[in-house]
Amino acid sequence: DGHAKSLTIAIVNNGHMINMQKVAEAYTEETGVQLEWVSLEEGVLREQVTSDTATGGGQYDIINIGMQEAPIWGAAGWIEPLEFGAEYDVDDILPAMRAGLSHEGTMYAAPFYGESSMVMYRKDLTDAAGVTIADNDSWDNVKAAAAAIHDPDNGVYGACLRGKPGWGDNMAFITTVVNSFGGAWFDADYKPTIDSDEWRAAINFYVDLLGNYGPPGSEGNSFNEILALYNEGKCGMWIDATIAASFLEVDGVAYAQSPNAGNPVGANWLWAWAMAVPAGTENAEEAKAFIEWATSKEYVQAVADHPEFGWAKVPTGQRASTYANADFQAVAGFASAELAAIESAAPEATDLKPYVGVQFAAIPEFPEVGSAVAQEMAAALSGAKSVDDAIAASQDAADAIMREAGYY
Amino acid sequence: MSDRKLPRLLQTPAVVLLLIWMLIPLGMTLYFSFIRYVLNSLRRPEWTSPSLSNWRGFGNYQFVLNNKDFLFAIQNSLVIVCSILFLTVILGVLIAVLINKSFPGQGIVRVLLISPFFVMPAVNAVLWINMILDPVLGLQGLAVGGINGVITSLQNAPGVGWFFSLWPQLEPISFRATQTSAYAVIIMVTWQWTPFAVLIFMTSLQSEDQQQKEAAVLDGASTWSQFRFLTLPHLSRPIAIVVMIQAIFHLSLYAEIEIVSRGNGNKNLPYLIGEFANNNIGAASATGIFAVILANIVAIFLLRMIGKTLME
Amino acid sequence: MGRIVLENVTKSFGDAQVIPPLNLTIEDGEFAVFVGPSGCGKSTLLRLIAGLEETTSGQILIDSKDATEVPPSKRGLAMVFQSYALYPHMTVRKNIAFPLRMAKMSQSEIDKKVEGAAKILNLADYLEQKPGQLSGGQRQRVAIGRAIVREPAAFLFDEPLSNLDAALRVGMRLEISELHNRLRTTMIYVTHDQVEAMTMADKIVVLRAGNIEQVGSPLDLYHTPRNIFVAGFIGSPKMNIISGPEAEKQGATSIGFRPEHTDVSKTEGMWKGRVGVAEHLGSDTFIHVHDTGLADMITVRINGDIAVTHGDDIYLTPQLDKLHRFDADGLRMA
Amino acid sequence: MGRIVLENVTKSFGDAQVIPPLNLTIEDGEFAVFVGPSGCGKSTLLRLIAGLEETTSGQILIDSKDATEVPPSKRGLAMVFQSYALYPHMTVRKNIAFPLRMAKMSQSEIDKKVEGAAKILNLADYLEQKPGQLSGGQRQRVAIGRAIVREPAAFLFDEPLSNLDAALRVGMRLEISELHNRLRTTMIYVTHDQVEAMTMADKIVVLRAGNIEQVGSPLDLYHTPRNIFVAGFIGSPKMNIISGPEAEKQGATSIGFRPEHTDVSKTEGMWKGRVGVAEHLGSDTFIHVHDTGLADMITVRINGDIAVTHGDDIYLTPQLDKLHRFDADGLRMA
Amino acid sequence: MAIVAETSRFSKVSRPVLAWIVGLLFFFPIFWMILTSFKTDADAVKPEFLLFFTPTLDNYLNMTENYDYWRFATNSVITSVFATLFTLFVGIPCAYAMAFNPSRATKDVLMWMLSTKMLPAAAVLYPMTFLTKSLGIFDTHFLIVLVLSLINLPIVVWMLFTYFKEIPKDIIEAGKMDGVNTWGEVKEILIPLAWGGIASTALLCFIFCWNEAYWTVRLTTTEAATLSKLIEGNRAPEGLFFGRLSAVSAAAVGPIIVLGWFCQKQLVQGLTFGAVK
Ligand SMILES: Nc1ncnc2c1ncn2[C@@H]1O[C@H](COP(=O)(O)OP(=O)(O)OP(=O)(O)O)[C@@H](O)[C@H]1O
Ligand SMILES: Nc1ncnc2c1ncn2[C@@H]1O[C@H](COP(=O)(O)OP(=O)(O)OP(=O)(O)O)[C@@H](O)[C@H]1O
Ligand SMILES: [Mg+2]
Ligand SMILES: [Mg+2]
Repeated sequence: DGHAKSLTIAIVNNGHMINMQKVAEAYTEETGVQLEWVSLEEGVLREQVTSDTATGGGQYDIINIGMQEAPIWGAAGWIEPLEFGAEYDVDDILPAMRAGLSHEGTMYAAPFYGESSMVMYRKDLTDAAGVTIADNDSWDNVKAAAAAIHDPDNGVYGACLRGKPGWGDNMAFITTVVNSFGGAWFDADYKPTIDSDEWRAAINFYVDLLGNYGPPGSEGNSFNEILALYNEGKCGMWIDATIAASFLEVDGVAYAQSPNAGNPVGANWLWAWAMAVPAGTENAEEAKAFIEWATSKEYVQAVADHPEFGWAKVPTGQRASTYANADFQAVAGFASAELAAIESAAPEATDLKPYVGVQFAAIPEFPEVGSAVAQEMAAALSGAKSVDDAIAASQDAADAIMREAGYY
Repeated sequence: MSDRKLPRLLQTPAVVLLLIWMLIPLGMTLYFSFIRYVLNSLRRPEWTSPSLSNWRGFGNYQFVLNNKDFLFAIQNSLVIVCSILFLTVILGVLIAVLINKSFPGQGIVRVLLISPFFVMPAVNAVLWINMILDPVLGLQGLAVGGINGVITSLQNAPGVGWFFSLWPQLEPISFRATQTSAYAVIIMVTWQWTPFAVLIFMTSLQSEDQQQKEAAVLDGASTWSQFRFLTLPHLSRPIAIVVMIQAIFHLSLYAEIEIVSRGNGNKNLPYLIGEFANNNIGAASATGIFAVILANIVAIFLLRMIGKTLME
Repeated sequence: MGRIVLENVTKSFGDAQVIPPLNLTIEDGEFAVFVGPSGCGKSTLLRLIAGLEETTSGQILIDSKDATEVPPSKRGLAMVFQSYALYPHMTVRKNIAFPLRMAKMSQSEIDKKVEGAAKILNLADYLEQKPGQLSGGQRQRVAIGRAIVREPAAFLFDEPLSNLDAALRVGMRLEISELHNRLRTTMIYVTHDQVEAMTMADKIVVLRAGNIEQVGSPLDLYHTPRNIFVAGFIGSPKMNIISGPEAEKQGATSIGFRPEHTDVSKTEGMWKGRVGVAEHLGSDTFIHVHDTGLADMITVRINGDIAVTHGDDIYLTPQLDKLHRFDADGLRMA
Repeated sequence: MGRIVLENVTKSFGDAQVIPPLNLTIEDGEFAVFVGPSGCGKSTLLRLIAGLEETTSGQILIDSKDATEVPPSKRGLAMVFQSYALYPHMTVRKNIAFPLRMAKMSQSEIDKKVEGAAKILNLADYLEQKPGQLSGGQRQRVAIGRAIVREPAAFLFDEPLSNLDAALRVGMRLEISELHNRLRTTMIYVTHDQVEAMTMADKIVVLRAGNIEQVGSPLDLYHTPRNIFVAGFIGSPKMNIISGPEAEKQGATSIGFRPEHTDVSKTEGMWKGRVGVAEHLGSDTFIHVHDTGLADMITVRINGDIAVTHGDDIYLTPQLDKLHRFDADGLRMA
Repeated sequence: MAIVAETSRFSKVSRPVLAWIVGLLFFFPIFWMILTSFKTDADAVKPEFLLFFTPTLDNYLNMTENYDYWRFATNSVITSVFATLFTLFVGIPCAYAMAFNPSRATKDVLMWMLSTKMLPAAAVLYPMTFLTKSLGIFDTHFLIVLVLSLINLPIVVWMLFTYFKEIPKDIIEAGKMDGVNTWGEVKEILIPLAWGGIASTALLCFIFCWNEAYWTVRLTTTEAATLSKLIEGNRAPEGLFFGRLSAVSAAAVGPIIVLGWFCQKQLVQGLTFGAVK
């Protein structure tokens, strides 16, 4: 028909996505497909996309979703399975990513960029204090290092960690700590196990570490706030998303794989912002074509070639080929650490946990459970509650939600 | 006159529109509140479409009542609404009296003062919690850091150093913590709505009867007595109106709560509904019905208070 | 106790001098009325005395003490405003008690005084009501009550009756006169209603543009107005003033004769005219006569009734002994 | 052209019957005045005629045509409100032109009529001003102008002068009377001021609680009031009414005598009393006499002056030929 | 009042000083926001105070380049203007009828209207989404105008009602005698007379429409998205972009603040809610 097709794309307002709007101008030129961007804050995006999708869709042709939603939404039939041509080279996508975005072997969302978590610290400070942080170090050692570099009078805090309540904020980090202590969200029957000894030990450790060696107001800090603090030189150490490394402007940053307390599995998380096609759209074909382009090697190259961006700004974490590129390695000192972290993350269900996901459980009820627990954890962190009380309340809340949801 | 029916006719569009606006969503909410309805469930896919076969009676209400945050949300929202009302009214009266008489630059001061009222709630929250109240990066952090710096350098000063070493270092307050997040919301909303109160009180002060004041002067009333016995009573109606309008708006605070602490330590029923609405629409709807009931209780209370004012 | 003396008092608002230098003495116990047309400065003068306005120059003495710089509440004066200025949220009792409460009087004493005032003013039944529930006359009485309890050296009234309707005004006028008879406190009363001035005053002060035109007892002013202005202002209906040949016949620039000092006949008289409107009040008849060639309209008053209607011819004869003669400056001729 | 007949008209607000069945005829060209105490239903009656209130039952005929169901604008009547009810956002010209504009008259015709009305009412200089800039009397005239231009079958006035001050009221009263003399249009005029009623009316309708107490010419009512109520209402100062032994002596339950029909002496007379307030108006003196043993207060009027003051003894003698006698029901005795 | 005012030193010196301090304090956050919008994101979180930065327009350029600021702004203007007009269009007749022909139910109707404002929006989000989608009006200007009108209608009716009640009934009746019909009454008398009140009601309504951020965010995608949605899209991106956020915020609230400044006289006089006297 004479009309140019138009796609409405809901994106989370992160840097890579914003940049995509410019890179995709070329796509529009080439294919004639008009692109309408709706960029939203994560929470609002999730709410909008959920309400649109749950009520039959139709507002968006392409949506940004995360690893938590992809498998469940795929299972529920809210989003369409994605199958691309050979050129797409699906095997180039990192296996952990594919696993996390698939349900029963079918990929429902294509990763735009992905991340794991790792330790970022100021080598100058640790050196000065005479301590070291190794890959997969022990938590005790990490705490000792934090104590050694903690110097609040001069505005340097030993450890900056997420404390802001939210299943994707403090709970992302806390879950990795719990995992590394050998805990999990649910047992095989999906009964919450928050009142387990592993959780208790992990939370005590977390509160102790961040409470004593963290900056004031940690219960309000998440990725954004800590990034700003770090760039202001206020953080000695930061354990967070690998993507942070590309934003750091402070000298002397060093990386280490996430520490653990005996169980390295799940000590670092796995996350991807992916693109999916909601079931209600009328432009499924065009949408899939766009996703195929936007998550391809070709796209990475296009960003690298774009006059405003270059290799330093390409989306990472999704494709092995990107890490293999020498130009990329040259500008991304964190590349190998990031790749290692992503590759070591294991989202699949295991004997220890029945659910898919590292720092979350890919079940529809998880956001509700996660937010409830997140608030308890923030309360424990700021001392409004004891750790034991917070854990007991979390267990009760999670139990009520899971019971309500008909798990048992 | 034959056009006795006309008045009713003229009211009809407004009444019918509002009736539709209220009844249809409310009816659906009521319906959802009595059935099992979740957006997504791997275990019980049959719950994901609203249908009478998922009838649950008062189960959703039961669930909501048992929620650990339910009573807290009600109590907390009353606390924040009352605090905001208290502060805005007090500040509003004081400021209105302060700027009511003419002084150099009165117009400019008035413009400066009422500006916060025009700011969007989300902007307000982001502005305050990040750029002003943040204990490290915000103005608070900067100010505390600055003051501590000054104290430290004074402690090292010869002669008076001993005196300043008795001074403690200031600790910045985290306004996102469980204990304090409600205060942050109270502060920012008070900042935004005090101008509204000032506007209304100022308007009312302009209609204050000067002869009454002169009579009071002759009766020997001091400035304070004039304020206490004349101005305050004169302001009682506008105060009632400010309370009423603000209560309407503040019972449904949302963006501020979300942005400050994501409901940590500070919640109201609308926010609780939002949390349930992640997945459990049945529970969200039941909470909605509770919220409607609460709103109406407050409304009845408020309307009692100002109902007479309204019709006089 | 309540002698008020103004010495060379002036008042300007910005550049406009509203009161030129003015001297006036009001004796203790006197009922003084300020009259004059709107804007002549009556209220301003009263407010200067009350202390609600600062004098621009000159002195105000109350009981021989210089009160020019004394704040209003310390002058010992009470004022009753045209708008009543009651405190709308207080009951009548509280309104009346307010000045006493401000003076930190004991509650029992306050109660006693309020009850006393209420009795004098027939307000006892309304003490617990709010001003909004009272009629105009009752409100006026409350305002007076609030003034009385302070036992002031003098009462100041600013057009206290002008918001009341005709019948009530007559009643309240009497009440205030009776109050004065009873209390014998100095009262200064502002009005632009000459009937009020005539009926209530011991001493009338006629003002024009801030100047005192004449001071005297009501009958002084009625019988010997100092100039045309006062002559026209005092008496109702107004004195008829004519100039021209008829005045010259009397050796004056203008002559004035009052409606009640004119003989009327349907058959003969000095001047002939035509009846315009004839107002039959029963007790009196006012006839407004046109086409006399003397003035647009001449008003005459007849006791009782006379059977005239619109358009009738009529003859008027002024009573010569009650004629007022004015010179070219409008001043009374001896 | 303007004969208005009310047949068994009643009006109830909710359960309260404000106007019980009432019959009244106002002849074409007549100046009818409704008087009565506050709340007696004067305004309601006028508004029924205007069509601003619906009758509860009964018929209103205007020029023999049933107008009961006709909307106010179609009745051909014009109304002047107590508050003037001018349109504050329009100039005087626009105010006066408004009814003509609503009647879709051509602009040139409108202009002609407005100019005409303005000339009659001396408003020509103010045509471009807004009501807010006018004095009370001028506003009143604009309101009348707005009524005049419509050339109505009848004018309805609801207390048009009660917001004006005494002097202006006298002037406007005359102007309206002159207007009536000139236009000879039916006018219905509501007031509670008996002086206005007496001076302006061809026919006075005295109302009490919605009932007509008496209808007649002013002098009829003055000389032969049908009952005590009318007697007390018409005449100023009010007729003195006494009952008891002195009345019985005259063979009546109560007797009434007017202040102006009482002889006064300082030495002898029928009744002895004590002077309360003496109001010296120059032309007359009103003496309020207490302690006669007849009534609380008896008021008498003396032409000219008499030298009495507060507290003097005084003797009163009513003129027996002008005595009014009333029976136990308060009705006039033959 | 001359004496009373002048004898106190407070009025002469302290009052202006205090008033200025209060005014500046209240304005300071907005000033700070505007100032920050001219800083780079890095400067914005630096402890150096106020003046030690090089002003930059980057944040504004970025906003208009990466986000379609003008479309959001246009939508805000369109929806707020039409919603205000529509609200007045429905509200004026209603308030008129209530003020001049009150019945026993009038007060209750008014109260009921106000109480609809207390319904928590979150409770009816899903029903609204369902409904508007099935009617095919989701993300249309029509829907946003309608919703904004409905949520402001109660306050508008109330405000207008209080203004209309102050109009003497006599004037309306004089109009009746002069032969106006109902429409003429509204057009020739009511609106000109209550103009000040209507204007300040419209202004307040406009402000509330402009700042509405629940429905305008949730019932739109692209077509009818307003500045509130632009804010949502810039709140908490990856990193604390105070500069960028400030610029977006300043651009979103700027127009309404300026409008408020120009109309402040109107607001000061008009915001009575019947509370005068
Ligand atoms: N506060 C003021 N500022 C400026 N001019 C004033 C002020 N108060 C009064 N005036 C002017 O002073 C003059 C006298 O005013 P005043 O109120 O004393 O008159 P008045 O005799 O009481 O008149 P009225 O009978 O109308 O009450 C008027 O010309 C008035 O305009
Ligand atoms: N709209 C109404 N609803 C109920 N009662 C009314 C209404 N209008 C008038 N009334 C009552 O009808 C009676 C007559 O009122 P109306 O206004 O006609 O009296 P009035 O003689 O004009 O009094 P006034 O001299 O005070 O103007 C009063 O008791 C009044 O309370
Ligand atoms: Mg005055
Ligand atoms: Mg009346």
